[in-house]
Amino acid sequence: MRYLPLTPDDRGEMLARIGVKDIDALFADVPNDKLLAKAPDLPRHKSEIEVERALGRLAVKNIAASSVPFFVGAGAYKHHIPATVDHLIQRSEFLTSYTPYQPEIAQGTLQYLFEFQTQVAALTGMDVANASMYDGSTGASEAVLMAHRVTKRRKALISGNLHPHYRETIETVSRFADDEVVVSTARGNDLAAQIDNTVSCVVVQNPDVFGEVRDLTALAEKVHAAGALLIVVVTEAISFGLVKPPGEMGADIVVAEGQSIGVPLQFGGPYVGLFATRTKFLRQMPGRLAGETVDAEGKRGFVLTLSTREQHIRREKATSNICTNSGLCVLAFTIHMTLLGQTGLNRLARVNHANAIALADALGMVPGVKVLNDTYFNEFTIRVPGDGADVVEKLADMGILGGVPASRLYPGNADMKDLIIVASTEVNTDDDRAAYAAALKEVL
Amino acid sequence: MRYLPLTPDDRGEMLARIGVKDIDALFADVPNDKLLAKAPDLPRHKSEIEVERALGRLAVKNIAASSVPFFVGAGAYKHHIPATVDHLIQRSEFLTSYTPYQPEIAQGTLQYLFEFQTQVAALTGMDVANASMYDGSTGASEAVLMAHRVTKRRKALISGNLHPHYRETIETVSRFADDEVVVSTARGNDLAAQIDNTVSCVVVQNPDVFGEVRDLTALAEKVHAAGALLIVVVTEAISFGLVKPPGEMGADIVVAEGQSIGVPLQFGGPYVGLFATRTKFLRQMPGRLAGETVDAEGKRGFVLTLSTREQHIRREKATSNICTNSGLCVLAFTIHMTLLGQTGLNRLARVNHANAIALADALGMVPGVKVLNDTYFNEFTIRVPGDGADVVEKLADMGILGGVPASRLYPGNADMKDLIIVASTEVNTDDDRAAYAAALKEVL
Amino acid sequence: VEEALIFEIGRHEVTGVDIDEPKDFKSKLGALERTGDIGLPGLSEPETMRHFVRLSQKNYGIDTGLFPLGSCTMKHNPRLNEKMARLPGIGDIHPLQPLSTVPGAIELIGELGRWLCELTGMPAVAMTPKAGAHGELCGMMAIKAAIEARGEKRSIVLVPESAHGTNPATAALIGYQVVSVPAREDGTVDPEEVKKRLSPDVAAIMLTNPNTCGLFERDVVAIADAVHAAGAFFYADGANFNAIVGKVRPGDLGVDAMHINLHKTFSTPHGGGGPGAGPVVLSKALAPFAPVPFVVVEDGNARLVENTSDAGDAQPLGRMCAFHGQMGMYIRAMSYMLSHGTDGMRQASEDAVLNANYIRASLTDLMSLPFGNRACMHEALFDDTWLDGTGVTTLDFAKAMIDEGYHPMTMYFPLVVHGAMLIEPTESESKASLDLFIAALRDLALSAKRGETDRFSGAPYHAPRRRLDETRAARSPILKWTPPKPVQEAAE
Amino acid sequence: VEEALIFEIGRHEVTGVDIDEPKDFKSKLGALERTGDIGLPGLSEPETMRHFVRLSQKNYGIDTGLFPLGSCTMKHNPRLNEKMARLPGIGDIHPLQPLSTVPGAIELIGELGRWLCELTGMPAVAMTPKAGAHGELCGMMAIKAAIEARGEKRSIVLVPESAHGTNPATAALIGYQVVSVPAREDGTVDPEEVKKRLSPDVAAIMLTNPNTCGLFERDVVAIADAVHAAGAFFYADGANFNAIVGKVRPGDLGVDAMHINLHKTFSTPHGGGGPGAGPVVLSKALAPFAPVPFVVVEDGNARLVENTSDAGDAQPLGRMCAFHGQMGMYIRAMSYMLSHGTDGMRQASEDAVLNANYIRASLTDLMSLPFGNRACMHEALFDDTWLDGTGVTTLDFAKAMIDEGYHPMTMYFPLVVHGAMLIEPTESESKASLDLFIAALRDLALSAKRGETDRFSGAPYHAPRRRLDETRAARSPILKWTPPKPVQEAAE
Repeated sequence: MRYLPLTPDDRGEMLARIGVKDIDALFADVPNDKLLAKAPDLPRHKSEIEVERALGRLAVKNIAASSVPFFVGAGAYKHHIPATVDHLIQRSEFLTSYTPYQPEIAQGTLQYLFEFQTQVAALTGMDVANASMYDGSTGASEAVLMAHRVTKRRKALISGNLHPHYRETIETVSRFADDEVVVSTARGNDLAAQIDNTVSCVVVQNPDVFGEVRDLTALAEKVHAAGALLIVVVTEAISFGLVKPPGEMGADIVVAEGQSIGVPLQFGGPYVGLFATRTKFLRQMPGRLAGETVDAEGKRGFVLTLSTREQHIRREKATSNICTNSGLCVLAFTIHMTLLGQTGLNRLARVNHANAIALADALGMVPGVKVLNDTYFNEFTIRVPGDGADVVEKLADMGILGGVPASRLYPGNADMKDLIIVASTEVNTDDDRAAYAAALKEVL
Repeated sequence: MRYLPLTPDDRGEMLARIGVKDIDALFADVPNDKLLAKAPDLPRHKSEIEVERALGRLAVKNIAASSVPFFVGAGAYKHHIPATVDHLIQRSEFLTSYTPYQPEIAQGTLQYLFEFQTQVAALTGMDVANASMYDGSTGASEAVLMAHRVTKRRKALISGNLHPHYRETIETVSRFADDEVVVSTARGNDLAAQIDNTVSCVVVQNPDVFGEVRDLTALAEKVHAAGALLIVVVTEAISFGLVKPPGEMGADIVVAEGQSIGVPLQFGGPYVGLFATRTKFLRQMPGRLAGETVDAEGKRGFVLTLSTREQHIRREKATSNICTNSGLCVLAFTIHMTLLGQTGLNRLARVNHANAIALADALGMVPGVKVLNDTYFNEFTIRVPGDGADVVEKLADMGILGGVPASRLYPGNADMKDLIIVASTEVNTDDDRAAYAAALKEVL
Repeated sequence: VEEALIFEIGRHEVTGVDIDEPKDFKSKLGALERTGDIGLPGLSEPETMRHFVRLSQKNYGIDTGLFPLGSCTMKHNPRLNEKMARLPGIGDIHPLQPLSTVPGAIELIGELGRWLCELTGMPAVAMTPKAGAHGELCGMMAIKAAIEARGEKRSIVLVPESAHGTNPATAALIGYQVVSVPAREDGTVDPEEVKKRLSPDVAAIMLTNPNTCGLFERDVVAIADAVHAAGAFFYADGANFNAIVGKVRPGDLGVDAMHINLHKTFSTPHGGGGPGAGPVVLSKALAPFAPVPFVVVEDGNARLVENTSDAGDAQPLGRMCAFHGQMGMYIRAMSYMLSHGTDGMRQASEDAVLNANYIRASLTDLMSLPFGNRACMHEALFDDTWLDGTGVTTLDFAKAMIDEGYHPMTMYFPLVVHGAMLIEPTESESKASLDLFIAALRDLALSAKRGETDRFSGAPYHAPRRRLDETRAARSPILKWTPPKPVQEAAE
Repeated sequence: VEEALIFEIGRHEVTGVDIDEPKDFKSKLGALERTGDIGLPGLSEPETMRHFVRLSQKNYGIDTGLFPLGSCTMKHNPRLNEKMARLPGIGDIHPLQPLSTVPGAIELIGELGRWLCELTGMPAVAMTPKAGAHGELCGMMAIKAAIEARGEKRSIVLVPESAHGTNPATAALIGYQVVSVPAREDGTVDPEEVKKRLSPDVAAIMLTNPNTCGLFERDVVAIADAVHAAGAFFYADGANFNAIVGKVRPGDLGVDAMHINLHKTFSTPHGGGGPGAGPVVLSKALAPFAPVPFVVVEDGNARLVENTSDAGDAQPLGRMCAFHGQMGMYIRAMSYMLSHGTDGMRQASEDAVLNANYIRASLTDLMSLPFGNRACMHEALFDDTWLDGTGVTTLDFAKAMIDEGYHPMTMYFPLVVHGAMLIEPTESESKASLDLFIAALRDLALSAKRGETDRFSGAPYHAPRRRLDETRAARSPILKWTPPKPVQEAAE
């Protein structure tokens, strides 16, 4: 076994030193009838070649995003990742390091967490950010719990245009914590009307799951007037390069999915949740925080801080049960964002926007197809004659991954039947767009 | 430009410090009419995505060895490389380091060179090895030059069964250095008869280019009796795990292509030349050598040594003009060999041998096909009815890369027309072999 | 060499990513363009490379040395797993692509689930939780859902004192009252103490086994029986599963739910704090409540149930997160499992236990064992009795290990032991490596006993930083970089 | 932390590569099985990983700091290039696959050749040489072949004193007598000195331009003309091409052959000493003699000429090596060229020259310039005049740089300058990085002048090793590990 260094001789010598006659003597506390006589009924060890073949066989059954004209978004986005990013995150000292509880030998991790927090605060336009959540959806759920702690209320009002997976993630924890959730109508306009002073927070997504971009300033005022917090969710982090940030529109907590910057699609995870808020709410924030300090010689250094909020100290009184963060994805985000800088991010965002506009123009010309958005960044929704899911499936048969049928996210909602959510990023070419428009014309 | 850190402002400040008004003031020594007014007529810079697309387009036109049943050898072999190897050689401190002329900050490189030399000496059964040559073929040419220096003779006798590319590499340098080369008949038996005391060395390959394995002991005695050196070339380093090594058969210099251990095929280069000899010839050996010593505190350390043989010290009196070695390929070899150990190498060699036997058995059953070898390791030669090159081409059309037509290596030699050199390694499966035999039957 | 922050070396106009300017377009942002400076300078590619390479050099990792972190299982991370995770058909597929274009992904999730069920002896698994603590939450919600489904309401969860902090935090998060169970003299849970606390209001017990003292709960079956008899559920914290894979199946011990830290037991990299993955295996009683999405394998065909509306007879407790969980971790764990095989995983557990006992046996003459010199599982727990009177604390001792080239062991956990030092070498260490580690620890221990306090109180001396002022960091937190004030303003 | 040799930690029965035993077979080796111990122990995968990671930590690289090595051009190595080299259609193709299965590879070689020809202004290129010195050999053989083809025999090659050692070594290797050309006062070659040595017996001059003093040979055209008038050829050493890519074309200067170190100019990684690649561009007169194999591009179609017998009218000088040369390096260079583009490469040359002059201008008040304070190309050459009387040598000064976190500059080369210090920052360094470097060198220089000799004579103090005993290494060479003698035997 290539991963196990002990030889049979080693094992013999070690048992002798311990003073037992065989390995099972060390398992003496296990009830005799519960100790397995042999290994479970699963395949035996395989060589690298065989593992590569076995997993390769599974992998080739899937269609990789890079291999086709690709327009799928709705919460995860296909972007180009510089080779530098993937190289650096695989360095042993990053990849195989532990949570930086021993700061003297973890300054590498701690400094990039500090850099990340600075980047996230700047991108979202907020005061302070944590060292990441698991992803955007769990971050949103934590944001709601945090708002409950801050306001001492237990009712969340959620926009129907929030990504339904996010909404369900919030609803699930809320239900078990006996908190209340109210949801406004998808693509409706009944959100603001439901704000009252029993509400702890209002959760909106911007750009929303249909791609629409809105000015939230007035909403924020109304929320604040009711003594509640405005939680803004962003699923496309590239939009921070071009769209007015939530912090400038009055958000109290910003939760974002950071996948677009540095993290591959990988079927939905691991991703990296961005979480930022106002300084006044800092001590109610969940998750790890890296902070600046000095060492015994007065040199600048970084440590995990404010851990009195966390479960390993506070146990049942913790602000959250979160333990792990998304360290390596944070690193990928930080490196990619460092390479981009604001100049590169802005340019990348403009390319995304321009490509989406070009795509909307092309698809809008297909007979029977209507682009529904008034505004959008790099994603929008089209109405097609017939069933959106069927159309997407037929496009896939033609080798084009054309978007997400809204019915997949809103099962059973008849209003969604003919809608497709379509995204376009910097990876799309003129040829891709032309191929999509032509194929769409053909399948309709 | 992502690779260039200077900003226009930086450039301005720096020119001011230097005290010139523009960059071309620094190119004042260039004759005015020779300074280009603008960049040469080539494409402008491209983004990473575009570069990936451009090179990806070229790459997909080629058939990768791993994607088909693959039996091509004749000097380069498809083996499986553990993921550990490729990961480690990409570490910044290895990849971006310099030749270890500053040993205090290059102990990483120097120690692995020392480990490599030890491995090569052990594998070849020789006393001492250098820190690598460019590849096997150039190493063979250097070996001949070395033999000339040792014997003060200038005539090399070369086996006709030496890989023709190796032979031509030797012949080319020999011709320009006004040295003599005599070649015995390919697949003939006139080699020993041509040994006399004007010959400085005899160069044989084992297993030879047709795959035949021979006992060289008697030949070595005859060579030594004539006052000449026996140079043994090995192109399949995995054979060291199973075949009696040249050092035990009387070789004076062993030259090998190390590609099989740790280095990918990559269309022929870079590879890594192994070069080993007897202690008594040490000071005539070409190439770099790492040696053990101590530092000012008495700690063991390693340095490049015996550089008085080398060009940067000796200039026109150097033993060779070689400067570069194959550092990173040496590292790959050393890591892969470390993982294997002799136990793993021997097992790998036996798997190769067994697979070749199974293949020979399968192909030998195809009507009209004859396996010519009496002995072989993982490669052998078959005779087919008709033109070998045609057969290989037809097999390729069926998605099977079935070997190297001998006529490609011996152009114009009518005896080679119907021969195909076929290799089989650990990557071949039963299915691969069955597919080959079936396809061969079909095309004949 | 000091390394500045990216904000101190970057320049606003620099970018390390080349991309052509878009052609002209008419904005569709509805006048919501971002204006003003974001405040994020860029670095060229060479500067970026050097910055992060240098940062990495200030870190310690498994690849650089032994990582004796009890209860955290820092084992070898094969690079094959990283390679597999980067196959285009795995790393480059979107979670909302048509399911017809990702059958291999669904199959992989199903297959990994099958391995986890076989190894734990449990009938079902919820794959989507994103980390261990998230898995705990999932498991405890499943328990709550099952209790509600039978029309009951229970409000108490029992948690032994030695438990990980996530256990009580999780229980509290979904409204349970936590009742602590004390450990008995020998470091294990007394079934009688459990029984004393059981009542119709108890929903579950959360038990780690092997426990955080490195001991196998020898009365686990009795505890499970008592819990079940009281109508409650047995939640197992799987953090220490690495000791028993292939040797003992939690399902055989009466466990109803157990999360599995893929990064601990199945070698997905810890990555400086994540990402992890925390699938939860479930008993038959809890299986119907598994959250969406989940994979059903019927006649060898894997099928994804993505929404509650497609769940048929099941009663999903809801959704733990967007999409399908941590595919990037699944593939690594699967690659590890296939490589080891059932034989290798059993051997790995044995070697992990052997290595821990070897350390225990080699240090017991110098350091004190809180529960006597008996066999431990995959981690050896020492307390600080042996440091009495030396003037050296557990913290000092741990920091002095850094100067010897080692990451400290886990300190002050579990809380039930005074000045705890919890050492877990894992199966990845060779005997030679253990011998060096033991020699270093013996040398330090003798040094402490000789009263060489300077070596400890000031440690580490040979790390990128000396001991850091954590109090200062917490008192007035600096959580992001802010530009220095212009000189003029600062002078005013 | 010390790191033992693999032979000291490995065990004979251990292997870090799992592979199943073959089924039974009947050997076809003709009784030539290897017997006995090879002497190579194996390591498990975790041990191997840690061993080589730790070894790497004893190295310095571009990614870890500035690399001011004159005449060696250590520039940024983009990881995109590494990624491209690992595309299956590039990294996993065999040199003797049917040509019909590798058209993209042939096309790549042709395209890289076209870029090299355009950038140098030369009509042809021999791609196969495996390194710079190998390229020199190829170029000089082409010259010899061309002279022989016109029925002449010439025996002398002129080489300036400042040349790289490979130049005279190469000329000598193929039987030429080397005649040295002295440099004039200003560090460049005097055309009159060349003319004095020209005769019908001179085959070629080998000239580096920019030369190894960091200066552009301003009379290069006059020299070329004189050489050509004498019927000889102009071989250019391309080691310093990085100063002039996109700014000056060697072909316009009268060069007949020039090798290009792809790792210096086009950023293929140096890799601790290789592998390199040394394509040679050739003038029209030399083009017919290019060795096989070579790629011909006609009407946009690339075709491989693999053997002399297929070479048509050409008269290949033979073969430099097996197969097609360094494809793995070609793809990296091509990736670099496409990324930079013609505009980026021109800018890179300008930045390289600018950076060198910035260093020169920033140190000239403290350190001495052998040829006066005039513009240099991409490297700045200092001598040791300024160290006179300080008791500090060039070697000491260089070793003291290590303690400041820098790799030493090139020392004692070129030979024409006493105690030479040749500094080449390359275009990869930012102004901030140069400013730090300059500050460190100024601090050291002032320290030397203050007579703080300890800081220098004992340096380095803060490296993995103190200064190593090279004499001892050479006197009784230990070139491989040998097992320690058994205790009994050793005691006798």
